[in-house]
Amino acid sequence: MVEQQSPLGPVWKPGAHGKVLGGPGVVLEETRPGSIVQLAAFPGEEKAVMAIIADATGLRLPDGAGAGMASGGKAAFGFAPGRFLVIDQEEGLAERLKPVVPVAVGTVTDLSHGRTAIRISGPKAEWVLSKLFAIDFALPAFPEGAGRSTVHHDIFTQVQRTGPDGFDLYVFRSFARSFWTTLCHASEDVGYDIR
Amino acid sequence: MAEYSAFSLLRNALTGNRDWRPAWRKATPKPSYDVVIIGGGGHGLSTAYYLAKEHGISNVAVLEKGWLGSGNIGRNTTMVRSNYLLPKNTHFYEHSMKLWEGLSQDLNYNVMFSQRGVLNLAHTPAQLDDFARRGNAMRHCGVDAELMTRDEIARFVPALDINVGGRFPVAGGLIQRRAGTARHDAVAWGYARGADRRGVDIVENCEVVGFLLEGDRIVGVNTSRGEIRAKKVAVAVAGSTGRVMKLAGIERLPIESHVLQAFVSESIKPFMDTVVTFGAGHLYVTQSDKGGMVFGGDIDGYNTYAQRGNLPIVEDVMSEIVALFPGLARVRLLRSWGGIMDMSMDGSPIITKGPRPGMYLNCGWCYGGFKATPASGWAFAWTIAKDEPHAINAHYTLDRFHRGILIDEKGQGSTPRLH
Amino acid sequence: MLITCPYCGPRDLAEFSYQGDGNRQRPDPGSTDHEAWNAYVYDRLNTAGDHREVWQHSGGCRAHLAVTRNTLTHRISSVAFAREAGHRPHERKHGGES
Amino acid sequence: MSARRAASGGLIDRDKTVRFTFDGRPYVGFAGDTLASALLANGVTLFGRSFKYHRPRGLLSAGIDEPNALVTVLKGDVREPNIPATLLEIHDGLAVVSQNRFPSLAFDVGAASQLAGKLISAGFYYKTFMGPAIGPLRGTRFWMFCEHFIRRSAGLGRAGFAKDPARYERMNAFCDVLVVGSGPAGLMAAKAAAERGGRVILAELDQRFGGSANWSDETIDGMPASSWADRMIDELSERGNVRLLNRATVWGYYDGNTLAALERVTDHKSVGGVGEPRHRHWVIRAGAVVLATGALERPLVFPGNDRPGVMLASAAERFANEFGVLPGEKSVLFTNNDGAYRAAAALAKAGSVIAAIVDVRAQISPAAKGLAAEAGAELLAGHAIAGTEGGRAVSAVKVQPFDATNGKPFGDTRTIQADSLLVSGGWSPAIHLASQAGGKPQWSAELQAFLLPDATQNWIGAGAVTGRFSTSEALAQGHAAGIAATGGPEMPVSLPDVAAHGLDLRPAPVLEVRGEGKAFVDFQHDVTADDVRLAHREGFVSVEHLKRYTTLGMATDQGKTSNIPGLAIMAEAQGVAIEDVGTTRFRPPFAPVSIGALAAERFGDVKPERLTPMHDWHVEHGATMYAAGLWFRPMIYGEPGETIEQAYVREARAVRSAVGIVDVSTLGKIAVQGPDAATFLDRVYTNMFSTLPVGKARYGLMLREDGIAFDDGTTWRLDENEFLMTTTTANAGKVMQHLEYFLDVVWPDLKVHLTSVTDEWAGAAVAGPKSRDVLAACVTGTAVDNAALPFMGIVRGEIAGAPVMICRLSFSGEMAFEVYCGAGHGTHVWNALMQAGKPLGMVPYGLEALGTLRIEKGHVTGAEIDGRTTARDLHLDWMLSKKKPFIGSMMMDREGLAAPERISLVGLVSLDNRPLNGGAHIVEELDELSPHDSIGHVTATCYSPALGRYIGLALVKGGKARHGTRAFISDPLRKRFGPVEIVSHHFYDPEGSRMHG
Repeated sequence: MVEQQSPLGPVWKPGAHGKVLGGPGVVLEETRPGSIVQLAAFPGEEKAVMAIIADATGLRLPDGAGAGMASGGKAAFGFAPGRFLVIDQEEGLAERLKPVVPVAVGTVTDLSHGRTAIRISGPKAEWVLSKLFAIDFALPAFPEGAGRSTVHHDIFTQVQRTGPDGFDLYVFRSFARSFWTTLCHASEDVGYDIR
Repeated sequence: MAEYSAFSLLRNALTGNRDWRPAWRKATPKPSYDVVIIGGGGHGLSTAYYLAKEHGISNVAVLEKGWLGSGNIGRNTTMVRSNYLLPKNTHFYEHSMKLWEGLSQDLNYNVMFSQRGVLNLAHTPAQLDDFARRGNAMRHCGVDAELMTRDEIARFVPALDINVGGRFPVAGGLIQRRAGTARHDAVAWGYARGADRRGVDIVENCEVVGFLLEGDRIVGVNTSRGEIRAKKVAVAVAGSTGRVMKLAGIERLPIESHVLQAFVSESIKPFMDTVVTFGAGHLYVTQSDKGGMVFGGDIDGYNTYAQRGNLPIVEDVMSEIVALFPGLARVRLLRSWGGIMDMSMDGSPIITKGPRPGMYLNCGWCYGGFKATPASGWAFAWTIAKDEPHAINAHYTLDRFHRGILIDEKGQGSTPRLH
Repeated sequence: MLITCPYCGPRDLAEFSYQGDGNRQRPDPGSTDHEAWNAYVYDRLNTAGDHREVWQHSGGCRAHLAVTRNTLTHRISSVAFAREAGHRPHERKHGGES
Repeated sequence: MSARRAASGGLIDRDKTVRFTFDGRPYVGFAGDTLASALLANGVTLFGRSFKYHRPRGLLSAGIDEPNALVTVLKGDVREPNIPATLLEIHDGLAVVSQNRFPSLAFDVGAASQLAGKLISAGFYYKTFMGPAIGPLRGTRFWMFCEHFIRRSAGLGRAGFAKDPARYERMNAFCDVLVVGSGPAGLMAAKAAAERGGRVILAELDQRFGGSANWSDETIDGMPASSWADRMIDELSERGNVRLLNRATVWGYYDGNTLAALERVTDHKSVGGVGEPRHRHWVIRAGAVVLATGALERPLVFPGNDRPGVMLASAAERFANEFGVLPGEKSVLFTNNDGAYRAAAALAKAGSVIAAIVDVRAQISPAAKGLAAEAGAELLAGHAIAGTEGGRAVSAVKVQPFDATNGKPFGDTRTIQADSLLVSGGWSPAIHLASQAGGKPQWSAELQAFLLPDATQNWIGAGAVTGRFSTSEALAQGHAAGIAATGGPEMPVSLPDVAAHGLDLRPAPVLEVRGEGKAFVDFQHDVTADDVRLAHREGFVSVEHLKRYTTLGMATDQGKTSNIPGLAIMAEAQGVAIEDVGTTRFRPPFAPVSIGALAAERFGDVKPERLTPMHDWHVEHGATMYAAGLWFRPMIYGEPGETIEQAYVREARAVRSAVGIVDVSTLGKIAVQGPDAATFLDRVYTNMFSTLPVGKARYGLMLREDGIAFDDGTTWRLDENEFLMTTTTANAGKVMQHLEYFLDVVWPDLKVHLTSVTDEWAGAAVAGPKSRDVLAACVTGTAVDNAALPFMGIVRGEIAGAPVMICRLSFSGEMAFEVYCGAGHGTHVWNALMQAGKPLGMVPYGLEALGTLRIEKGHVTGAEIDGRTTARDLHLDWMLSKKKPFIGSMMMDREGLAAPERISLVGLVSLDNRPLNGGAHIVEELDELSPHDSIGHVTATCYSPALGRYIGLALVKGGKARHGTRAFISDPLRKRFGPVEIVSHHFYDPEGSRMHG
């Protein structure tokens, strides 16, 4: 397969930036998963879709709005009523899912090219993200594995908490370069490493 | 009542300013009038003034539920212009502009109309063409309009970052030089004093709580200060239109009330000598004679009668003003406030007889109410006096929406928050 | 202002788009009642007080919400998914306000 | 050290000296000083000039309420005007200048305006400068001439044009309890809430936490109040659930218990840290709010009350206790309440001589008397200050017996030498935030102040803001508020012990001493008591009229010290109670907020950029990029020396004669999926989509509900239950929202999902007679001949190993194909297409050429679908299905939308062989001097290489009926007039043989 080109281009500058003393507050990465797929259930079919996700990825999502899991190069979370984002480091997830989702149950939409995955981790991840999004990043309010849909001005973003101080962000590809620049800017006061 | 002049100022100064009299009488309502105007804002007061001045009808009361000028006449960003695209609007607002140009002398009250120009910035060649279309439309209606080049704009407004941070470089602009700003409160007070001097009763703290009916016909109003009968009842209550018309049994109108926030910075020395609007966002900004930067942007975008807005619009507007004027980042916002806009379904106003017999309605001003104050009152007075509209407001009917004869300046259809 | 999205929880006003008056009644798609169509498109109750309205959580889950909000105080008394709200504003042919 | 700095005391760090300049002169202060305290310690009394009369002014207050001592902070070319010296912390290198004076603060020619005296009383502008009704100065000319000079004398500091190099940021915070104010009440509330596990934010506007504890001489739990506060802060800072914010002014109380605070992060530092913002804009969503905002002291109104050296008593106490600075060597106090006595004792203790305490009250409490004695002050009960003497500072005060019944002094005047006069007119609770939150403040005659309204949002008041002024009450209220804010029952607790003076801060109802000479109410705006009475005489009696007519309370301090005295004078003039004059609603911000902070991270980056996958390629290949909304698109790929017109003509010619390629990735793309997808499309499009076979695309038109044309585009049926809809670039978001609304609100029973896939796909349109050859050369896995890929057909294949989807459709009128691939493969596929096209002469083309090609074909875009035109106006009525209802179908035939006089789409050909201008109007008869009677306007123009003419599209009254007739374009703005022929908008290949071929 042809490798996907990163949308970040010249603004992706690996190395240490911003405040130097005290180590990097956050690490920023573009994770470049092979598959980002939306699975959407028609009303009443949510459980069926969650079962399909479990079969395909091994991730058994808990019930509830925004519930999700991340494990072993795979991640999934709910981000809207009946809608889930499923991420796999491997390519081809959408093709695998399409045949197993019955027409009456839901739909599969491949967003592997359309969303750019950015990981922010480190002790200051909550602080940096709080500059950009009006949602509560504190662990009790935003537990591990959970997903959120939110927006930074014009830039729609889906966020999954992948660890105590780690978050994966999914932004529209066309905005990724601007968003990355903004994210770096917001990370300067705590220092950041780009990997 | 005494004329205002430099001479009267001097004479009074010599006597310790003890002889000044109220600018208008605090009238007690009479049992009946020829015309009762509900709403002591700019439009209601100018209506009363022109009824008396142009039509000799001075047995008129203006009823204001609170203090005079407490609505949008007292809480706008003071801009006056007639740079409209659609000829129906252009002619109306140009009529207003002409009244503005002689208003201080006419009222013997300095409304401080300063024709410092309104400059619309364009940021792409296509937008400049779009502005040219509007400017040419104005010129074909006999209204002044000019295009300015990028270099001319840089010289005209040196505080402006002509490249807008590199993101939206200015491509040019459309300027109406006769446009400008006026002292908003003074307009209300000047019309009040002018109407009062012609015998109109201005009744403050008089809230209309119902309408008097004879059959289907409105024959007066019930107020917090008693019943007042009138041959004609005119409603000019802007953001309160929905509430007042419900009292008359009109449940639905092509109007939504929305809040528009406005902002003023601390006073600074002369920074900018015109009005500037941002073409890649929604911002209009000027500087008051006191030195405050006066500016605003979009309406908050939801139905409300509360004169308070919320933070998202505040932040949007601030981000845009510093994009144009990066030197203002260190200037401080002094005050914000909200006014209730009567947003119509096509963005243009309603000045009409009806909708019930004995009643006349003036509303739907959206953002445009302040600049319209003279022409609105002038045309409304005409409509009330003659029981038919003047040519300049003949199209501002209530039934145009259903008939599809829309005057949609922004082309947004029946979504008021977008007008 | 915060709106409590039934899916996302309380979120800032900046994440929402106002989609207008929820009291309007859209006639049947095939209805030829012009007055009903006109009333639906143009006429508004413009309530001063508790107002039924539609918001979209456009900066979140993108669901449309049926919200009751007081236009004098901005206090929100109820929020539900528009598609599930018992009083879907549209598609009702008859009846007045509820 | 100077005489004004006490030998010891204060919370400043006497070991750290700080050097700064004021008006170019160097000064030295201590770390922890404000500019006010440092200059005061250096003997400076003159801080500024007033707005209108340019009168010399000194410090009135020690805090955020300061109306007089405003300065401009310089950072190179960057200027920050109107900063209160009382809030500005000094640091090494700080450069500050005074303002509103020329040529200098000490000698200001503007002060000559005082000579005009009563001539320029309140509202004088309205009565003059109108100019004549006739003659050369008629209209607005005379006023504008005068205004020029008025504007130059108005304004306070000067802002710069230079870009502020600072950065700003926004911070979103969530907490259970926000405590506003860190005085004793706020500290207790924060502690109680934190102990109960709540997430707490404690915000303090000053540099030091502790509020009044920093300047009171009381003890709490046996230690100085400030030490107690320090200990409380130490305890709170160790807790994981408390965020402490000092230098953070909570300025806005918005709906949903959303509050805004401004944190001054680096203003007090010589150099900020890497990436540190100057100001941080906090947006705090709080479950509950404890308002522990304290109270503001009011001055008294009397002749000469604005002379430098006249200061609030509490400010003097604060300067002495918090900063170790004395306002004067010899002071007189003037009061209507007990509070000033505490200040007298504090100042005496710090080393000032207290010459006298002048009290309008005849009866003085024993506690106050005790303090007067302690201060060694002569007590003049039942007296008032009738005037002050001195040049740029007080040198003496005049005291007379006071008649409280008429507010006038009488009898013998005594002159007391003093270099400072400290006044207290009682206290106003700082209820601003509660008022912003909604609710009407309540008047207390006892306190002569407005008290908190009933809570309309979830807040609780504690401490002086409630009108209870003792520290022990503040501690108890704070504790209770902290508990209540976290919910649940109160738990018994032993509150700290307070040793206080037991003073009664309820004032006598006297705020003005009437006499000869200017007595100021609003210091900054120079509003005098006479101005208030003049407003009354002229009928401006409601509080809002008073404010607007006199500008009382409109200055940078927003009336914090002047509102109540102003209302009192108006009430007295009217003969009514103060509450009947009314109060104005407090509006955000509580104190001025830097505009940059509210712009936050958008300062310098107002909007994000949206880039297509091939963006870098375009830039590398010489494209001039064009901003289209947030997107950037190539306008032309100019070659050296080419004009824009030459470039697009070359590009368009290449398309017509050979082949070109254009990036169409910006088109809106929406996946419409589900069993009811076709039904849904039938309802939203004017034409039928359920009949579209799988593997085919169709051009569709949407209307708005009101029957006006909304958007157009092609929609591709990829599968029985899956469509790919395309929209115009500009309307992509609006269309998505429109569709979602109908699906969610109107037709929730339809099983359809909508997903924006704009960014999933890169799109390239390959157009021109050789376009098929280009594809044939690079596409694998499918044939692209007419059989496999007929007009509007769709195939899937690969280009250079990347999967692609190809639809044969045309915007240019030529044989053309849209090639879609995954966005991450966009450049890869584009390069492969370029490679394949090279031998065939393929060129990339931009928006200008795209526009040219579409104008030649007469296709409409946003310039014609402008929100006012109907399908009929655009000759798209052939697309209006009669077999089904669709959005807008019942509204589109209304009288006004079917009227014959509407404008409709035509083509224009320039007859003078010169370019037409977009935005020009069309007239039947040319009148260059006074253009009139426009019959329409030009929507799009180009030089048509295909026709060899300058052509355009236009919307013209009468439309088709004018085909073949002559008219003129009239563009007075650009002075372009000339003849045109009105023709059909289908200029080129109207039969469509080229694209079908």
